[in-house]
Amino acid sequence: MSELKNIPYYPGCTLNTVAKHFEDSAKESAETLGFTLSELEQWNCCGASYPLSPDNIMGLTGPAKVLFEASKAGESVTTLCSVCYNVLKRTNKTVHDDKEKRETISTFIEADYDGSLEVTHYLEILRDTVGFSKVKESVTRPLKDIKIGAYYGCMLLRPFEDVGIDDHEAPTIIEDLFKALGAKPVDFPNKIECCGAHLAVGGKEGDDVVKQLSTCVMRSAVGSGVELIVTSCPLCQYNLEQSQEKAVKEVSGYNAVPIVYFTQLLGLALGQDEAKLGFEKNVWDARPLLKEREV
Amino acid sequence: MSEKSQATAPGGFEPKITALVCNWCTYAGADLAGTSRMEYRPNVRIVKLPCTGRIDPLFIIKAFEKGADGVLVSGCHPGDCHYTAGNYHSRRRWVGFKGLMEFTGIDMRRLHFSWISASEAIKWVDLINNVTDEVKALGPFTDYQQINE
Amino acid sequence: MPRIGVFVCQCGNNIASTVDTAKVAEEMKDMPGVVYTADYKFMCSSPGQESLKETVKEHKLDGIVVAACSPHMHEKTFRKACEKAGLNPYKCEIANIREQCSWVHHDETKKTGTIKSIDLTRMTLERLKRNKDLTKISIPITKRALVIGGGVAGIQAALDIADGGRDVILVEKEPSLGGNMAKLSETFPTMDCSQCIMTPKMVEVELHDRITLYTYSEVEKVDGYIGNFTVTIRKKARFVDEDLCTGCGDCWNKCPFKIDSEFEHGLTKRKVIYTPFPQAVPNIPVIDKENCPKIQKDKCGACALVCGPECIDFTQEDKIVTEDVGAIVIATGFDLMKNSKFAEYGYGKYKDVINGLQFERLASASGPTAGEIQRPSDGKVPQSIVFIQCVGSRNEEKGVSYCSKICCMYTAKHTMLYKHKVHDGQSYVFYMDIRAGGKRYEEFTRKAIEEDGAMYLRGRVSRVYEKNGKLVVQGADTLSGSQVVIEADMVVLATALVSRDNAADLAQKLGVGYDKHKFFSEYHPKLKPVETVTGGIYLAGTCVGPMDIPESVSMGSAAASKVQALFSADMLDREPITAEVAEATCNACWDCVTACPYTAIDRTEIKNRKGEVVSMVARVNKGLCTGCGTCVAACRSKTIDLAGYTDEQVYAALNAF
Amino acid sequence: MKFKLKNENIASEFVAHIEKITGENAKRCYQCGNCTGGCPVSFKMDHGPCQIIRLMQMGQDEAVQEANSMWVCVGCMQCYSRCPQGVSAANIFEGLRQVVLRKGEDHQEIEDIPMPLLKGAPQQALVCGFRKFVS
Ligand SMILES: Cc1cc2nc3c(=O)[nH]c(=O)nc-3n(C[C@H](O)[C@H](O)[C@H](O)COP(=O)(O)OP(=O)(O)OC[C@H]3O[C@@H](n4cnc5c(N)ncnc54)[C@H](O)[C@@H]3O)c2cc1C
Ligand SMILES: Cc1cc2nc3c(=O)[nH]c(=O)nc-3n(C[C@H](O)[C@H](O)[C@H](O)COP(=O)(O)OP(=O)(O)OC[C@H]3O[C@@H](n4cnc5c(N)ncnc54)[C@H](O)[C@@H]3O)c2cc1C
Ligand code: SF4
Ligand code: SF4
Ligand code: SF4
Ligand code: SF4
Ligand code: SF4
Ligand code: SF4
Ligand code: SF4
Ligand code: SF4
Repeated sequence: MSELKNIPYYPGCTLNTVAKHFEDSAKESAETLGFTLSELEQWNCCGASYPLSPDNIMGLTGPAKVLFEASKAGESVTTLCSVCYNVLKRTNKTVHDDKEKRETISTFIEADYDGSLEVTHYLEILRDTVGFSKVKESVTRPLKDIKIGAYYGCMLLRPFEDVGIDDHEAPTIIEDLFKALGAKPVDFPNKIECCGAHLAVGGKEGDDVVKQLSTCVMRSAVGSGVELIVTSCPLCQYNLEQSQEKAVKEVSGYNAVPIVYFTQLLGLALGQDEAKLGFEKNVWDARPLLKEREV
Repeated sequence: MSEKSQATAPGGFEPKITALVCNWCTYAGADLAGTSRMEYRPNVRIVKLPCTGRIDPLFIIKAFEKGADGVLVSGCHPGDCHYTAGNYHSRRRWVGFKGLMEFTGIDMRRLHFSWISASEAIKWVDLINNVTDEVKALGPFTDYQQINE
Repeated sequence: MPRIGVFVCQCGNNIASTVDTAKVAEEMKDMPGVVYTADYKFMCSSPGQESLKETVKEHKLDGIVVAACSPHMHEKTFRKACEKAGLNPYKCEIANIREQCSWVHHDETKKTGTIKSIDLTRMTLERLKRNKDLTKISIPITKRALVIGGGVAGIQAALDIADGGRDVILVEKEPSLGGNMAKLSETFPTMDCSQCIMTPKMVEVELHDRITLYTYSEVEKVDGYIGNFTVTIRKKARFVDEDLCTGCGDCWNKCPFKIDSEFEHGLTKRKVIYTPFPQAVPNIPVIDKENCPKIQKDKCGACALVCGPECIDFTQEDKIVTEDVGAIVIATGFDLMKNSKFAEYGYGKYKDVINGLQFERLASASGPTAGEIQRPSDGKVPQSIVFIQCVGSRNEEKGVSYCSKICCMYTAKHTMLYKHKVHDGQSYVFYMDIRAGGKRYEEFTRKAIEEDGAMYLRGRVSRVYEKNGKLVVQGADTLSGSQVVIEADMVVLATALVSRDNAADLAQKLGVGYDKHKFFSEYHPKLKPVETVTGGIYLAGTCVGPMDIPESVSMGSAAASKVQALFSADMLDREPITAEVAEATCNACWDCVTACPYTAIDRTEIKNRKGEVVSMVARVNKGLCTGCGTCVAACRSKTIDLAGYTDEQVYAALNAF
Repeated sequence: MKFKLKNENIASEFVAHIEKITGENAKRCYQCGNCTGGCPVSFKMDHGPCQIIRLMQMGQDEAVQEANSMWVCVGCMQCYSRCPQGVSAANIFEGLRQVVLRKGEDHQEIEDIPMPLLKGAPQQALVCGFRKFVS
């Protein structure tokens, strides 16, 4: 771990704005673990969706440009947002495997990039580079068996052969992290189901769908005994937060639970000042629960 | 009778085609063409071998040397070999051999490799007709006979 | 100077209408070595054959060419005639002037056909001049058979061979005979109890005078060839003296340690010293070495203390035995695919998601619940069961591409067994197609639906998860175009049948082929379904591919009849078309050895009189050589040649064109 | 639904075009329904993913384009990740959207998005949504 100093980090469009507390808490936790997430000097939006029709080269130029910029900073680039991770990792693979596309993209972005970069999610850094056992050693405020529900959503997991952060049907990477932090992860069926994603802004059908899907996720979690949900994507976070608001209004007897970014609790467990971790920005505040458990 | 026999009536050039075929598939396929009373160009002479695996590239050279204007080699389809894998061996061998023949300047239109099963009489007929016509258009092959003389 | 006769057949008008046979005969007359020529109306007729024999004798011919129909037609006929006339049959060659000449060249002036016939006959003649006398190869046959695998297919083969009066060695890797069928409850389509029809057969094997049974044993090595195999068998240490043991069970009753039972697929436990199931044959326990503290660290030993006949021996070691056999039947059966590949169905995660064989055990009167259908998690009787078909089958992405063939049937059976045992229970079946091709099979699956009320849904299940103690099954019904969610008490996966994981290993030991799924390959899928390409080795049952009991048994019997046919003669005649090595020029490059598809060529040491090795040469094992000639083309020093198709013969034919 | 099935349907150029731009082969689909079974939003679709693919197999261009399914698909890749035949309905839906969007027909007017949503939603939702709905 000693060689870990600076890790090139791509924030993406949302982490600098709406999800600033996600980024801040991640950066803080990294510092505690002895390295720095250093933002790329130049970057643009990844497009927030990997183009699913292979003839859509334009959709690849955005993320390819990001990757090119990142390749100047080092041999790997890490992200916090699941969507950025998905888009960059898939684009990287395409550029690497498909010579023809690579050349076309090069002419568009006026830069040569061959796909040799390693795209990682911060969770992977914690698991593979730092090691969860090392994280565990650094914990100063264990999470006192709080029943955590790890919500993965889609982008962290699928398609498996391109993304492959963990088993796409039964992932445990977030649970494993939270075990190290002293929490008690609880499995719930909908942890790998979609929250409704961009349909939050989408068309005629959208809002309704998001509500249904996210409410399902929340109810599945709460029904399984989850006391607090962690996410790794601002869009998941947003959809779950919004839906819970509606669920509270519309479903009688529904008990709302806090929804936070995994990095916020990570920072806390590693002993950082609670005030720096942006808990006040979450719609569903975790602090009362934390206080009650004397974390 | 050492002189080249004429396959058909005098007039145009009639090429000599030698076919090296395996006993189990192509030979039986050629028999089937007969049983079905199909008709094809008379220029071909078959030499029966147990398996395409038995076919030594030198046989082909010998055939050309002895005045063949075209040679074709045919056996069971890959995977159907009566002897499990003989035709895989021959196929591998031919890949190298083809390169060699090309190198020595043989027009590859004179040498054909193909797979014909015992039921593919039509394929056999088409192959013979096509090869014969193609070689006929190319004219006599004399390079090797000269070497021989 | 050779004395050769050339006979040109008219075949009535079949040849004569487009070939001037008299001219062909005439042309041959002047060829060097030819002393007799004739053309004849029907060569293969009795008078034709008679005249051929007479001529051979009269003119003292030492070779003949028959220009007639394809050798595939009458080569045997004329060679036999030669033999009767005292001429070596391999001194007879056929020029194919019918199928490959008169029938395909319709020139009525006979010009084309005659010219080609002359060429073909001349080429054949030149080849014949180089033919050598050959004699059929005669190999003695050891009339004992080896059967590998003691499932229903292997048992059937062993009994049929033994009943036919031949000795059989049956090798089974598990401690007991029975295979997968021993685990089944009742069997489609007749619903008879599997144990009831299987156990008597197992006992019959054990008691048969002509069957030597090696259980807990595996074939380690196979040498030799058809009629003459030497098999090395490893008898794994049982730690129990088989001759002394009475099967009383005191030992396993006493043994304090429990392990998940393999036979019951983990639904219950067995002891460390155990027989896999109560009806095991032989009824002699084995000690599971890995889990026995006595063997691992010298603690316990309780079994030995209670065993009356003192048959327990913790120091026993594996034994190696060799057996000579003339034929081998492979009947090593199938396994179920590991369900862990399908995390979306939660097998292994949820106790009440089970596979088909586990359901068989739950439904079996001799199973862990004495035949009552109970959930493994809490022992409750399930009120609804979802059956999922094609798990792993027909799934190129995550499983196997083929259809497992029997799971449609056994799933229908399961729904019936369930209904018969739990009258108010409801079963749901997710299927893609119902494949019930077989006598009374379609009627059987219809009965499951119409009489026993199974709800069939046409679609795959996407996911299974647990919610409030129920298993939520989320799938589709493509016929109505809807998404379907069912809350069930239990889920049964009809998992793909796959080959044994050691199948490729065994195939290599035996020199037989296998496909990309590691199922053994038949010689010909339709016409030689129980033979392999290697002479003397036969196949039976599910080691070839998925099949049910009737088919496995038919194959067992068919393989047995092939063995019987092989054993019906004392010697085995083979065509003398084999490779031969001229040892003097062999430079031991082993190109031929690697080229031979039949591993018929050995690296042989040449020793001088003092017994010192002076050189190595290739030597062909005539028993294994099939005469493909691949080695000949591979040998750069032209040391190896193929009798009947020598280089000399082939060049002679080529030169004559 | 009732339609006459003609040779022209089977040889549909529209379907061929969708297959070309998506890299998918509709014929690979054997209608097992796994995609529809696992799709989180198939309940909202006029036709579930497997039915859309079935309609493509039968060259029913109009039915495919008229269905709301392509706009409802969230691209979660669940269909693809469990398809035994390796078919991606997600890709097909994207291809169908592309055909509409490349004609310049937007599915969503930006003005229709309520202000609080525009302000509150994470940028990525807007970016992604615009990509999927706006030409
Ligand atoms: C859930 C389920 C239900 C079924 N229900 C029915 C039914 O109702 N009706 C029906 O007709 N069919 C049914 N079948 C199919 C039936 O089980 C098979 O057709 C039959 O068991 C095949 O027998 P086998 O002898 O080929 O193979 P197996 O039964 O697998 O026997 C093979 C034997 O070989 C042994 N072996 C393996 N490798 C070696 C080795 N290297 N050396 C020595 N021994 C070895 C094994 O230990 C085993 O004993 C069902 C199958 C399943 C999975
Ligand atoms: C359209 C069609 C396509 C097929 N395609 C395939 C295929 O692609 N692959 C495949 O594996 N299978 C195929 N089959 C199946 C295949 O034809 C049969 O499995 C096979 O022919 C059965 O052979 P058999 O000897 O049992 O019966 P048959 O072929 O019917 O032979 C029975 C013989 O017995 C004679 N006979 C009847 N009664 C008497 C009597 N009283 N006394 C004396 N002789 C009698 C009959 O004249 C007949 O010659 C196909 C079948 C059909 C109908
Ligand atoms: S030997 Fe052949 S060609 Fe001659 S009569 Fe008999 S069938 Fe006809
Ligand atoms: S106690 Fe002895 S005799 Fe009885 S079963 Fe066990 S080993 Fe055999
Ligand atoms: S010695 Fe081993 S087998 Fe015997 S009783 Fe003890 S544990 Fe069981
Ligand atoms: S037999 Fe039926 S259940 Fe089994 S793989 Fe074939 S179709 Fe599927
Ligand atoms: S002829 Fe064929 S089988 Fe015989 S030794 Fe040569 S390669 Fe092997
Ligand atoms: S290829 Fe020829 S020289 Fe080489 S080992 Fe075989 S027989 Fe001997
Ligand atoms: S899962 Fe795949 S094969 Fe099955 S219906 Fe959907 S697209 Fe077709
Ligand atoms: S990608 Fe679209 S079609 Fe596929 S499962 Fe997700 S929402 Fe359904």
